[in-house]
Amino acid sequence: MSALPDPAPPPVVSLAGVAKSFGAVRALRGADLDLHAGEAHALVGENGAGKSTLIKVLAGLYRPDAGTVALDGEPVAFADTAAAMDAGIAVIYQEPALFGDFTVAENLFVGRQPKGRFGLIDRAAMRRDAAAIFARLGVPIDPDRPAKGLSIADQQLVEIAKAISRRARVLVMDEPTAALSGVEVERLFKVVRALREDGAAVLFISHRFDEVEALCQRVTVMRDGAHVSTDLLADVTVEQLVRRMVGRELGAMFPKQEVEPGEAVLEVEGLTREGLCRDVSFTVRAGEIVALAGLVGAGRSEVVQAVFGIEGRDAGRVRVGGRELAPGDPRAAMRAGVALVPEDRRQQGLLLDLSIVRNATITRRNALARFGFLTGGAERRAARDWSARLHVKHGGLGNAAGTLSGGNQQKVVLAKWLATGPKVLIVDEPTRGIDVGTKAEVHRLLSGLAADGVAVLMVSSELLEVLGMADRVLVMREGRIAGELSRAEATEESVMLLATGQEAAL
Amino acid sequence: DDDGGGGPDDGASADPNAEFETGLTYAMLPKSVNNPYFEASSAGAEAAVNTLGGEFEYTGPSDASASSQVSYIDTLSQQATDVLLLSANDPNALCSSLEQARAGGTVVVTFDSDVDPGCRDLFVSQVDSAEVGLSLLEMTAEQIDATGEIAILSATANASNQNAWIEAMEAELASNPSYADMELVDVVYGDDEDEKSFSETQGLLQAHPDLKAIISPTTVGIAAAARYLSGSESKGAVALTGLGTPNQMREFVQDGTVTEFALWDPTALGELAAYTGAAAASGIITGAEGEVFTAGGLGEYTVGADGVVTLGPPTRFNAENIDDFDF
Amino acid sequence: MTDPTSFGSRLRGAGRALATWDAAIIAATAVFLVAASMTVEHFGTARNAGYIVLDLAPILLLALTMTLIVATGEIDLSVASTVGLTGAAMGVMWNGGMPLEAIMPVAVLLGAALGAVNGLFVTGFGLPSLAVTIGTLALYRGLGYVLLGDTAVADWPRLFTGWTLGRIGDSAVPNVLVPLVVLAVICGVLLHATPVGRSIYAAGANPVAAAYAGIAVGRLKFWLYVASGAMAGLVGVLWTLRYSSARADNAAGLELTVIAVVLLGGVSIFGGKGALPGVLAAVVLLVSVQNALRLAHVSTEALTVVTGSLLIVAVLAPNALGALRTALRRRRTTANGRTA
Amino acid sequence: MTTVDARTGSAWLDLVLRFRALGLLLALAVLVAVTASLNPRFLSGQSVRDLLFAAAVTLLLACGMTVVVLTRGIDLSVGSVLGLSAYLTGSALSATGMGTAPALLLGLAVGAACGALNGVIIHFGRVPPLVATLGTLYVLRGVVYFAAGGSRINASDLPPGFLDFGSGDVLGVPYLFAVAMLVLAAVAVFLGRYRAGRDLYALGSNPEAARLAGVPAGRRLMTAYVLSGALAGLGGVLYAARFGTVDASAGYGIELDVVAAVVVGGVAIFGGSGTALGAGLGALLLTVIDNALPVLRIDQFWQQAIVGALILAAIALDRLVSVRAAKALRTKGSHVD
Ligand SMILES: Nc1ncnc2c1ncn2[C@@H]1O[C@H](COP(=O)(O)OP(=O)(O)OP(=O)(O)O)[C@@H](O)[C@H]1O
Ligand SMILES: Nc1ncnc2c1ncn2[C@@H]1O[C@H](COP(=O)(O)OP(=O)(O)OP(=O)(O)O)[C@@H](O)[C@H]1O
Ligand SMILES: [Mg+2]
Ligand SMILES: [Mg+2]
Repeated sequence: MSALPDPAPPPVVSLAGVAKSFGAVRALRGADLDLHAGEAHALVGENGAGKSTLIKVLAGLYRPDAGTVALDGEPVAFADTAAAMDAGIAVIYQEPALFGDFTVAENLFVGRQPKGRFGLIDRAAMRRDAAAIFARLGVPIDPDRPAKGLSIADQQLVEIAKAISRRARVLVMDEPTAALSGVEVERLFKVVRALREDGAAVLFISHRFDEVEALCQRVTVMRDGAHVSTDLLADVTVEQLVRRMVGRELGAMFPKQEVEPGEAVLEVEGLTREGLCRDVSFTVRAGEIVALAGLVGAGRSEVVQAVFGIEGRDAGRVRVGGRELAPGDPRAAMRAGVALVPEDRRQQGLLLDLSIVRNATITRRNALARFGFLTGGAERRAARDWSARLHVKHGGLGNAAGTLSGGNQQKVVLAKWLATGPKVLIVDEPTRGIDVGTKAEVHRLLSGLAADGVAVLMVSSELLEVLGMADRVLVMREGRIAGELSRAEATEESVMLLATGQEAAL
Repeated sequence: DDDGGGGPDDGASADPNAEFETGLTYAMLPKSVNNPYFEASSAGAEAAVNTLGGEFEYTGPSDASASSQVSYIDTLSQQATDVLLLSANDPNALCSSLEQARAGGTVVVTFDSDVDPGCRDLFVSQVDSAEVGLSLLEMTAEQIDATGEIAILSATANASNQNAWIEAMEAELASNPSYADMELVDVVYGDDEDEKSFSETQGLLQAHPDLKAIISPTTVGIAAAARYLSGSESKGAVALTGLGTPNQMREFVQDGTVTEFALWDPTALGELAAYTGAAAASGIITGAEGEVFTAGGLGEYTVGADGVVTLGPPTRFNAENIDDFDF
Repeated sequence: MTDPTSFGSRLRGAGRALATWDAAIIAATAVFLVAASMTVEHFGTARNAGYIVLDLAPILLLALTMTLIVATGEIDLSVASTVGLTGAAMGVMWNGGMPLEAIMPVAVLLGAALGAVNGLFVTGFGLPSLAVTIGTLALYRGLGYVLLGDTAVADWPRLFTGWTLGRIGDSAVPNVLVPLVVLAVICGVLLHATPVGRSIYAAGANPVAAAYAGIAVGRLKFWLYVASGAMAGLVGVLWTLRYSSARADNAAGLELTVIAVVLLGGVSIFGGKGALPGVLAAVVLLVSVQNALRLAHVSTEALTVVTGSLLIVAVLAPNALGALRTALRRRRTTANGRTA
Repeated sequence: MTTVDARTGSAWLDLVLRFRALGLLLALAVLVAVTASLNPRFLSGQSVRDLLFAAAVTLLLACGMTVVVLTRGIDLSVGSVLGLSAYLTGSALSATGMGTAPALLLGLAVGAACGALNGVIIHFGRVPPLVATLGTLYVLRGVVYFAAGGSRINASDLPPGFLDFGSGDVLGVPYLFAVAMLVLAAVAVFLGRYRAGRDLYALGSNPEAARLAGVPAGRRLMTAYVLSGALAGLGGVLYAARFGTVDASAGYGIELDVVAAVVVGGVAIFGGSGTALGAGLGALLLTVIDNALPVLRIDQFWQQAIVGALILAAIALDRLVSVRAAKALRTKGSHVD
């Protein structure tokens, strides 16, 4: 247990010896956590360590198999999420869960809409309140638009606004920044700091240690569903934390291999999608890693979706290996050797109800068939190989992909595309939600692929990743390429300058 | 078809003096169960079977479809039922099943709605088709002085009995000079559904502003049409006649919506069907034309051409006699 | 294969797949067949088995393609109307003097075309399939009436009508069992052992992710509707010949029975889940239960109630058992926790 | 994008989004105009009254169906519930001669009980709604068969006051239609302006998110199915009042008509979007189609085909409008500037 002297009042929230199993998977086996008023507390751990499960217990979503949850020192048993909310706990879950048919404003207030006369919902008040919260967060989302079609980052921002508007005593954030870039993160932190200073207890889960250090006072490390350590952040180094998380030393973070680029493999010319991106041109050569950087909503995902053909295009040409790709035809792109790891793993990447095997091999269903028939053996072998390579932590390859932890889901999505052996690999936020250990693994993989002559196009909101991995950086702003930086030119300042069009807001 | 009137024991001749056998099993298979009309027939048949000392079962599908009836016929033929009393949903679809049943020794008597004569032993007709058509026209003509537009509200478009009557009426209208001033302007189908018949009536009145009379030769249709008329402006102005049960129509005869309508007694029909089946199963008749048998209290009946036994002319119901009936 | 775990894991995989719904419904069907043979007179005879096969043939054939469609998360309510319309079209062609040998393939093609119309509305225009096929349910049935009106065409050649009711040689095996088995095997293999089958489940589980994986979801669904229509056309031919009656109202209302067996067979109406063996068992179960109840002189009312209850109980029972099991486990673990 | 552009785009968009029913209204107006121009009697008082009579029951059921479809459910048992309620209230009326108000309450109660049964099976038994209500469709119809057998309740068995309620009107509007309109208004306000109503949308839009947001799924689903059942029960009483005769087949097959009305009315079959007003218009449109075809002397055998074609046309039109709206939404962008 932690050797820290506890402050006088009892912790606002205290979890002790919490255990939770899903069938044979023991997600939690004795997890402890204390949250204090006015303190931001970081929770770190490998993918599948049980962080999300722990907060779902706290949120009243899961009933623990053993252990206690105490509020202000009093043991409680939440019957459902509503009970936890009533107790003043607000949660931003790892995966945004919005109501696509509601407006953004209504999404913020589901179940607690402001009431007017006769108990009728006061829609004007609702809109007003929503606009106020977005203004405070500095997020320019239109409260009247339906939530359907929001980018994953915008969705996450709406989730953040929702939680913050609850003015809760306990604010729990499960990787809220995974899809955000520096500017949004900084604004979010400003608001969270204000809440903390007003006496709220904050629990922050992240795989980005710079953020943890910027926001939190204390840090708890979890491994394999159990508590490992709790310290003041000032007392520990990142290396110590990582070692506790993964139980071993890590190699280099960005294991970039120097490769002499070959011929241009992917050529994009004048790509335009009405209202989303305009006149985007670039090339990616064999062995090269090109990063597409920019703020959230700059249109990077829109570009790569059009390149892959999952969306059509209004103008422009895409060539792979000199051959033109027909617009709006992902099958043609795949035949030409293009692979796209999409940004939203749950909507675009995974068949959540189907097994890990099916997910990992769906892109290779034809290649794995013998005489047109699939009997399952080849698929299982392929899935086993790839899940071993990417350290997917699972309870059985036959289990539904939806039962995996967030980071492990991301690995399955990576696996299903890497397995196709692409010539052009496009990755959109490839390490979103992936822990440090595996992140290094993914980077090594990308780097290795590039060394083997694959052309890699990487969309990433994580600046360090961009700077560490890219041979060239293309910066997008408002749907256009604002500029191109070589590996040598690319720094945090130069990228942000191009991305925002002004002196860095950092 | 040469064995059109073929009896249960082909080749054997009828013995008009034989006794009705006891201990036979009878099954009545209506178009669909849960239909008051067939319920009444079944009551008649059951009474007859009880008198004859047999065993009676009333069974059938809840939807009026031929394919469901086939399954029931197959079941009954496996159980080697002696007499099958059937009202068919389709003249042809049941044939192969009926053949199997007959091959197994079952006597097949259709009533109310026939199948192809080759597939059954006898058919107990409520009335002669032509006779129904004539009666309906006669009643209509009396009520509208044989002048003006008339329309027909039928049951389903496939019902063979309905179509036979409609044909008879059309032929009579074309050939009989005393009906020269009556014009048949429309035939619509209420599918024997209350609601559909109701809105079809409404449609008729709107489509034909000068309509003088509606003939609905189906119990569901006439009741729905009467219900519509009694609540509309056309009450009394448009005559309604057809085939209906007294219990359903009593209110509308009393409130003046309907002057006169007709029907045979479905109970008697069921009774006659049971006796016909018993006679055939006992060898009293074979189904050949001219054979005679006694149907209990109903009296003596003669087998007509194609093995048809006819119950008799329809009874007309009006304000004077309607209270004498309860079915 | 040198990998020792491969065979074992394959077996385990198969076991797991079967341990679920399919196994339960297959077991229930087997138990019912045995119990009914012992208790219901005439049930266990070859003759009765023949009747059961004849009765289930149209349901089973339509359920095959319906399973594929429901697995992609769509539905086709127009199948029974397609049966009616192809039957009516056969009648018109026959009256027009076409030989039956030519009529039959044309009827199947017509069915395919009707299916293509559904497919076009669903995939081309992106309309919800439930809505589209409610529309075509009315449209196709109505067109049947337009073609044949109130008449029936009944003078089909004995050779063909006899075949639909006949048996193979001297055996008790009905002729129709042959196309039944062949088509069931084709659909089963297609769904469970080909890339197309994988695409079907993927499209049902998450159409967006399926599209990202290079599956032409729209095209796939379109062809499934064509297949469903062609199957309905085939059933239209069989139905017409079996009852020697081409009528506009052939097979009216059969769509709900088909949907019922597909659901009873464990196919999720939301797509992505379900397997063909379960559906086959469900067809056999439903038809033989009805057959047994008829033989046992149970009234039509009860038959209706039993059909509905079967549907509910079949889904309810495993859920209830599962809930009970977790409740028991929870009690056990908390008890352990206390004693520890 | 200029501000002017954004504003006009947004105004147009708002109009379409808020009044998705506009297209339906237009279709309705065209249909009525065409029919009336070919046969003016279509707009006569009698004819309009008939239309309203015919629309009342479907309208009522469509309201209930909307509520469950919004939750990503469906209620296929409404026809059987209607039959059961019609038969039971009919029997009670003929046996006791009770007043109209108690009869309405009885029908509501019978329907609510059936709805509760559906709700329990669906929520607590975790049976998919389509399966559950397809099951109760059969079971409840079987119960009606048991109760009614081959008997029939005739108009002469029913109290005259009840029949007057069935055929009477106030200011030319039939009582039955007035009841349906009241229910429609109540359901529309409930769905649009009350938290519980919005929760139903939330459940249908994203069930998982609804759980996270603390929406009491059980209670809401029960409400939805009880409401749908109760309205079907009420529909049964109206049915008995309108037709005066009730037999075991009352309401047989009506569920597909109701689902068609709701879908034509723009309620998304996978939940989360649509309005009661739209569904009501859908019901009205289908009734007008049914009534106009005979009036137009369209051949009997063509009518069903035309109904089918019009359903397809209606949903395709609706789709066209919403696709254009979505496109406008995309160019409008998600960010305010
Ligand atoms: N509903 C579930 N069913 C089965 N297993 C589950 C379920 N939810 C979580 N698990 C398993 O529990 C373990 C812990 O998962 P959890 O989501 O808590 O991890 P995490 O620490 O949040 O990881 P990440 O950093 O990847 O988000 C994982 O092995 C996961 O597969
Ligand atoms: N289907 C859609 N409908 C409407 N707007 C959309 C849709 N998809 C994306 N957008 C909007 O288009 C803009 C560009 O989004 P895009 O996802 O390309 O941004 P990005 O640079 O990739 O950022 P992110 O990091 O959020 O993925 C965003 O404002 C987004 O909200
Ligand atoms: Mg997590
Ligand atoms: Mg993006």
